[in-house]
Amino acid sequence: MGRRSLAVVPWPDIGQWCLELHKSDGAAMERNMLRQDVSRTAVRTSADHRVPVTDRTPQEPPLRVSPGAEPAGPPDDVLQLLTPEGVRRSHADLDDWVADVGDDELAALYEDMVVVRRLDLEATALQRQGELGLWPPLLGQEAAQVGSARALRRDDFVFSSYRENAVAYCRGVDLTDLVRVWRGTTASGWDPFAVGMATPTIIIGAQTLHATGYAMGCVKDGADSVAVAYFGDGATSEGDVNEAMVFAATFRAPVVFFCQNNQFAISEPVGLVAVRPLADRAPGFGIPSLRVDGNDVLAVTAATRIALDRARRGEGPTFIEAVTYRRGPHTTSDDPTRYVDPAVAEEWCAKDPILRVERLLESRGRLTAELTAAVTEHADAAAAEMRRGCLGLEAPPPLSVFDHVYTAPTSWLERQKSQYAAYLAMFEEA
Amino acid sequence: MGRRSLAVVPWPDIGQWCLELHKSDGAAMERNMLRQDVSRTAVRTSADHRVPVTDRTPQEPPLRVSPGAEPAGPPDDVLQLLTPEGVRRSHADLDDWVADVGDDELAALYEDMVVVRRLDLEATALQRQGELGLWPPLLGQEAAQVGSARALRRDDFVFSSYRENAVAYCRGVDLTDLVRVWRGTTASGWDPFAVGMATPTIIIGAQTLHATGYAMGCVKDGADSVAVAYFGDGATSEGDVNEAMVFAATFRAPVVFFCQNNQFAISEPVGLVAVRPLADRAPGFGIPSLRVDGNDVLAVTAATRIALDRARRGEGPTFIEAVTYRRGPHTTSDDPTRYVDPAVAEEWCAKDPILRVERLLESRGRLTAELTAAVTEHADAAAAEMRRGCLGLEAPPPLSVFDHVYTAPTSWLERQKSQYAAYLAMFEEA
Amino acid sequence: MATLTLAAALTSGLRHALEDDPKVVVMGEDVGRLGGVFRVTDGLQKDFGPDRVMDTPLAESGIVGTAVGLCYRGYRPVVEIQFDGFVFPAFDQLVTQVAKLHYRTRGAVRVPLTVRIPYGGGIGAVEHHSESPEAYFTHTSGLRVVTCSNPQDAHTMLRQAIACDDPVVFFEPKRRYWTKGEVDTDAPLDDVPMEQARVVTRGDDVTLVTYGPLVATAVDAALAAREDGIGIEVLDLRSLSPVDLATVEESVRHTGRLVITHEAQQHGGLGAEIAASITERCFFHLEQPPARVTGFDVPYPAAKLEEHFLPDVDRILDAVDRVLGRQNSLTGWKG
Amino acid sequence: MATLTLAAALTSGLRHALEDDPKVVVMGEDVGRLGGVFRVTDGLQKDFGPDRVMDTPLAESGIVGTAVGLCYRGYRPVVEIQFDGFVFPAFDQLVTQVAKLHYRTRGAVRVPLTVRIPYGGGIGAVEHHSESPEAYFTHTSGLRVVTCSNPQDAHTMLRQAIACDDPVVFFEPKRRYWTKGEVDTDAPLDDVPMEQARVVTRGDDVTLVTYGPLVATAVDAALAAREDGIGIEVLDLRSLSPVDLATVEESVRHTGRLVITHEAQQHGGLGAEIAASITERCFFHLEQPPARVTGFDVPYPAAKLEEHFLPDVDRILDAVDRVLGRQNSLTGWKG
Ligand SMILES: Cc1ncc(C[n+]2csc(CCOP(=O)(O)OP(=O)(O)O)c2C)c(N)n1
Ligand SMILES: Cc1ncc(C[n+]2csc(CCOP(=O)(O)OP(=O)(O)O)c2C)c(N)n1
Ligand SMILES: [Mg+2]
Ligand SMILES: [Mg+2]
Repeated sequence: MGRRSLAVVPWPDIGQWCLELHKSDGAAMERNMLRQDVSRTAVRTSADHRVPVTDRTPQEPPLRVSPGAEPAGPPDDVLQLLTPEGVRRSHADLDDWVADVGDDELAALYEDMVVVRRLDLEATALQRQGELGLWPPLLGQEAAQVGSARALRRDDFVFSSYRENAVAYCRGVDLTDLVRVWRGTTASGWDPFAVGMATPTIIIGAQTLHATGYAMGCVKDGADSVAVAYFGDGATSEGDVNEAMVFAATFRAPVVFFCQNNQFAISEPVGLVAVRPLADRAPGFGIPSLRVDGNDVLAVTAATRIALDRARRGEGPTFIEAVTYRRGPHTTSDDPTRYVDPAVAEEWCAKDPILRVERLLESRGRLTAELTAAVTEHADAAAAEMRRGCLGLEAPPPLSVFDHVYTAPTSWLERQKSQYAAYLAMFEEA
Repeated sequence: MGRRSLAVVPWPDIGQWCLELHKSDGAAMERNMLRQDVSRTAVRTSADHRVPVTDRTPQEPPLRVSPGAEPAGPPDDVLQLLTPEGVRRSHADLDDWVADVGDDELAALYEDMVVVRRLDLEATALQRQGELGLWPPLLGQEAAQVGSARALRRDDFVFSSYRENAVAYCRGVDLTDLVRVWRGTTASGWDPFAVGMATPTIIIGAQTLHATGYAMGCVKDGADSVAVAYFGDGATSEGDVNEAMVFAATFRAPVVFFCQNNQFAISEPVGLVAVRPLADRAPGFGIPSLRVDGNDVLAVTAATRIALDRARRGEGPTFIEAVTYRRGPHTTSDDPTRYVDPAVAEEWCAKDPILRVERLLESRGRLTAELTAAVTEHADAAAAEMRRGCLGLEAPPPLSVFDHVYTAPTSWLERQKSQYAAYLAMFEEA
Repeated sequence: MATLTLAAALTSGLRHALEDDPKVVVMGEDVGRLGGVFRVTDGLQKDFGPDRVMDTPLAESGIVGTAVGLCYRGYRPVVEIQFDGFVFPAFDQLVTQVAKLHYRTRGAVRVPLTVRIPYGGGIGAVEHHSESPEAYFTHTSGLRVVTCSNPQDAHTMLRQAIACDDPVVFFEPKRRYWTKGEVDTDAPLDDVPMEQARVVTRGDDVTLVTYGPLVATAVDAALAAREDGIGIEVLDLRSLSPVDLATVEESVRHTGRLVITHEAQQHGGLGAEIAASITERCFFHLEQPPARVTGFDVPYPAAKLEEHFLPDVDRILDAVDRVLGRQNSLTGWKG
Repeated sequence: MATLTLAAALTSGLRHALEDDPKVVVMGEDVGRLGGVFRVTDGLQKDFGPDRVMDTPLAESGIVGTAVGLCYRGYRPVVEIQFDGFVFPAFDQLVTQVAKLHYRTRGAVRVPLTVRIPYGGGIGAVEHHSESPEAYFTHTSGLRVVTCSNPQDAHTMLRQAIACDDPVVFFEPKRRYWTKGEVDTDAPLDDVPMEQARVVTRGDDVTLVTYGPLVATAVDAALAAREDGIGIEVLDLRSLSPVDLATVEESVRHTGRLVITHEAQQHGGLGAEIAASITERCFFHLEQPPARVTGFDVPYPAAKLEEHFLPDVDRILDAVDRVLGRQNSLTGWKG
């Protein structure tokens, strides 16, 4: 419990493939650099496929990915600034967007990631110990969540799914509130308006419409706040997500569609819902998209900032596909051994989002004993605080089951409540 | 009534714009011709934008089309074989697909279009005379419907919306059955299996999933039948249509998504549901698409055959956007003067799908007096037959309201029926 | 006071709401330039601009889902579902999000959304244009469901619904859109609470509970019965969830007889709840079991059959005879 | 005969159906390689191949809508909705298409679709994982709705549902998945029709109607009551639409007292229909008004509160006392 989480992550040899942009795309990329500004060149629109992220080698019509097929292999066309080996690569489209991220800022992101991994593992442990009913681990997705969430402003608003606990952490959600719903004491954890983040939506994709509507409201208000919708790869197949893209494009809503492609929807590989990269979907709706290495906190930060900037400048929605990997089970109830290829899982361990930052910091001489001690301490303290908070959560009073159905009591429900109170009283009397 | 419908269509001067493919695309087009087969080169996939229909001039990120804006102007990038002036243009990708369409075949398509226009106007008249409750005119969409429907095989299966009465006609639907539902005597007109076409689905977009499922069944059966889903521009915004594309791509289903972009969803211009051409949507799902002049029966035929061929050869779904114009009201209940720009409407009159075939036939010396007489006679006879059939349709017997809820009677419903019979008997006794 | 059709009274209600509160926005398919297929939003976009009266893409889940987002941002959206049968694509958002958000967040998030749905039959329409889906919503805790039967209620209740901090599904009896009546648009909104049922006619013999389009039919039935010397007390529920059962109960305690009529199918319709609840509460005051006169348990039929599906004066009076123990269609009937 | 859990009995039912009819296909989220989140489809893809047991994209409307298309092509799809609360995105397809196609086409198109939905609470789950949405479907003419309470019924009824030419919504009581029982997988399918209710325990004093997960609870209540000398006749409805009201009626005519219990919310729940219908048919045999013991009219609450929401033996016995006129929680209660 007290140990730093990173220490327990197995660390296999690093394979040969890398996340760099294909060399062959370099020329086209440079051509583009000349005639478009940075924020535009990095995004893909189907009208202009010569921007770097979309200039793929022409290919035959997409081959069917048959149901049950393996999840797609390593992405070969994602935006990346930090390799798994911890090497900072430069990228003409992205560098400017993280120019302010110096060593201190990097250390802060590092700290965030370590803390949220620690919290995530702690929550998993709490579930295993019977203190939580369920937990959806985010192991492996720390960079996607921290990198995007830390790019937001206070007055932006997040609409997420259930797995975005690192986002919630970055938004400032109280640690006890993080586990409330998973302990079953309430149906959601916190006051959305206090932190600028709605509580999780379990119905897959439904929140993307809320984000779009919120963003439409920002336009009406003349505010430059942005709504961010987090959702998974599986969610992209739900009607709601597609309708959200229609509305966002039509109303040029300042919304960022942040899709964490963690390769799975429970057991189903991403290839089952998309025969092409998910980032290719949005341009057809008139929404530019970015495909980014979701395990690279710098690239995620840059991409999110590009999208936020577009939104604030009135250019409307952007779609980001953060390519990552769900290293844990879908939830603590899941048995991934039934469908996960251990070799692939191992490959992804090599692309750990935290380790590469650690390596970068190390290469700069910033991974000092002080830093790791402080970070570990912070993570341990956070985990302990969350655990304490969790164990302190009690079942709410019985009659509270009737509260908050409406904003004001109704005679109908007051009657049921009163009858149930009479019923409970019977046992007290006895 | 007895007069040929074409005579009453106003015929303004033909404007200068034309539907030809952009000249500047020629080079890219030819390049492509060299290395891909015909059926592939004509389709657009987002992976290969150098095929003719997608090689647009690079453009800025899509501009917002604000709600209530005018429908998009004349399409400048649609596939076309027959100009509004009646000139047959050649197109390397398409010509082969209509090589068998000689003058006789052209005359037959002409006849179909004249007949369905006549039937459509007759039905509108029947509605105005109080004989039908409602009618959704297809005026202006004859080429899109006839050209596609005539490309189908008997064993293909159509799933349509309410406006595809010309498709139903081509499938061999009995003329009385065409108006049955609009007279209110039944909820749908014909036996789908007798003609290979489901009866109309009024819930926008729902039928696209049925078509996809049917196509999945064809694959299971090892049959090379194809399912065709007809739907409108407005429908593309419904979740179901997008989910249908997801399923079709995943299961490589032999389904043709045939979208008639008639510029309107009731009063809403297509720009309200799509800030980019509708045909751009499908490639992101991994579905190649074609954007075709929907008022050009030859181009529609070619495009449909390309799509059918891909489907039969196991290459999966294709999306066709047939760019056309709804010349009448949404339905006979609609008042299009509230939202239609008469200048635009007039422009579209100049692009009449029938007139251009007439002109072509004329230029070939095939628009003989015999032909026009025969066609007129056929149209008149069909209209008369439909009218006769319509007027003969009686209200069904009262107790039939209880029939066909289930495939076998249930005690619950039999009881209601028996009680209602007793109720009705009371009046007979009296 | 002005004489308005029910539809115009709704328009005027919307207009007032838009004027009174800058956070009110109207959205839906064809509600802007066209003014809605029933013209209920006619002229509003012209006067309030496309930012406040928005034509939306054709996608009901999208309409309701983005309206939820607008609520998060402090707006009070009024969305139009074009016809009863087209609400189902939005059902998920309504049931899993709209209805539950306030409960889920223990009051932190309010969803002051109004969902306008023209409903009911009798207009000779094609499929999906004549349905009465209210029971799906009244079975959904967290939604308020109301309907109106006359221009004054249409005007006032719509404004109340929009002012209400809870989500309200507002059913508009489409075949009564052209019913005219006096409307006082200055009547204070809190005169009659939205939740309160109304006694439309007084009567001592039978309580006849209904709502929406059938209120007029019920009143016709009461007038006809009066000629036979039978006093029918017609109650217009107005609020379908919560139901003002106290008013029904009071009437039934007086008359001892209850008939409920609605267009929706019987099985699990709102009539079942009222019959069951009233039986629970007034069993020993009932002379006869409550009778229901409803649509049959079949999908809404083709237009030429709807006269058989829809309750009418005769079928209501037959049920009145039944609860009075008089000769009726089921006398001697063997099931 | 084999001893199987209810879940395994369902698996074996599916296996039989897949073997018996090549047109049967199983489809849904995670039903293939994973075998379903509850493992009900475990091993089927391995044995019947991915063409007959298909993992589908995550889209419920897509699942049901493509299944409709498969029906047109002569297939008999069995689709799984992962949890009760996730059926709503498919609601439009179910209500406007699946339920109405046969009626719409006057019998030309059959939709022999089975929709499996694990439902109900009591498993300590998060939101949307414990609901009982059956009333939405029983109010929808054209759908058959059934549920099971024991392994034998699970096995047989699922096969009956798949063999049925009508669409059947098949609710599986998820908290009873692990209940074990003897299952005769060779029992002829027409032994007991799917529509028929079952008398689970005989009793002279009170009729207790229930279904699905609460049948076991009702039996516990009957056992407890027996010790007090009270005879409860427990009826397991099995079919929720159509309801075998004749069996209920017969029992109530004998006992004169009716209690109905289900987990779903009260307002407009199936209990309302049964109470109303039985009152219509047996009014003069009833000693007391039918009592309902149901979930409250609130969204399904957080796990730590569900014990209050869910009917249990004590709440049922309290209602039994009420219909027997014995001292109970509402004795002296003033509303
Ligand atoms: C409408 C709906 N259908 C099904 C589910 C059950 N379910 C929960 S999570 C999940 C997979 C989601 O996958 P993805 O969108 O990729 O997100 P991830 O879990 O990978 O973060 C499914 C099918 C649900 N919550 N909502
Ligand atoms: C789910 C649903 N919502 C709304 C409607 C009402 N409606 C009928 S037609 C229509 C417009 C359809 O436009 P489009 O898809 O372009 O087809 P078109 O009428 O132009 O042929 C609308 C909104 C409907 N039938 N179904
Ligand atoms: Mg995922
Ligand atoms: Mg259209």
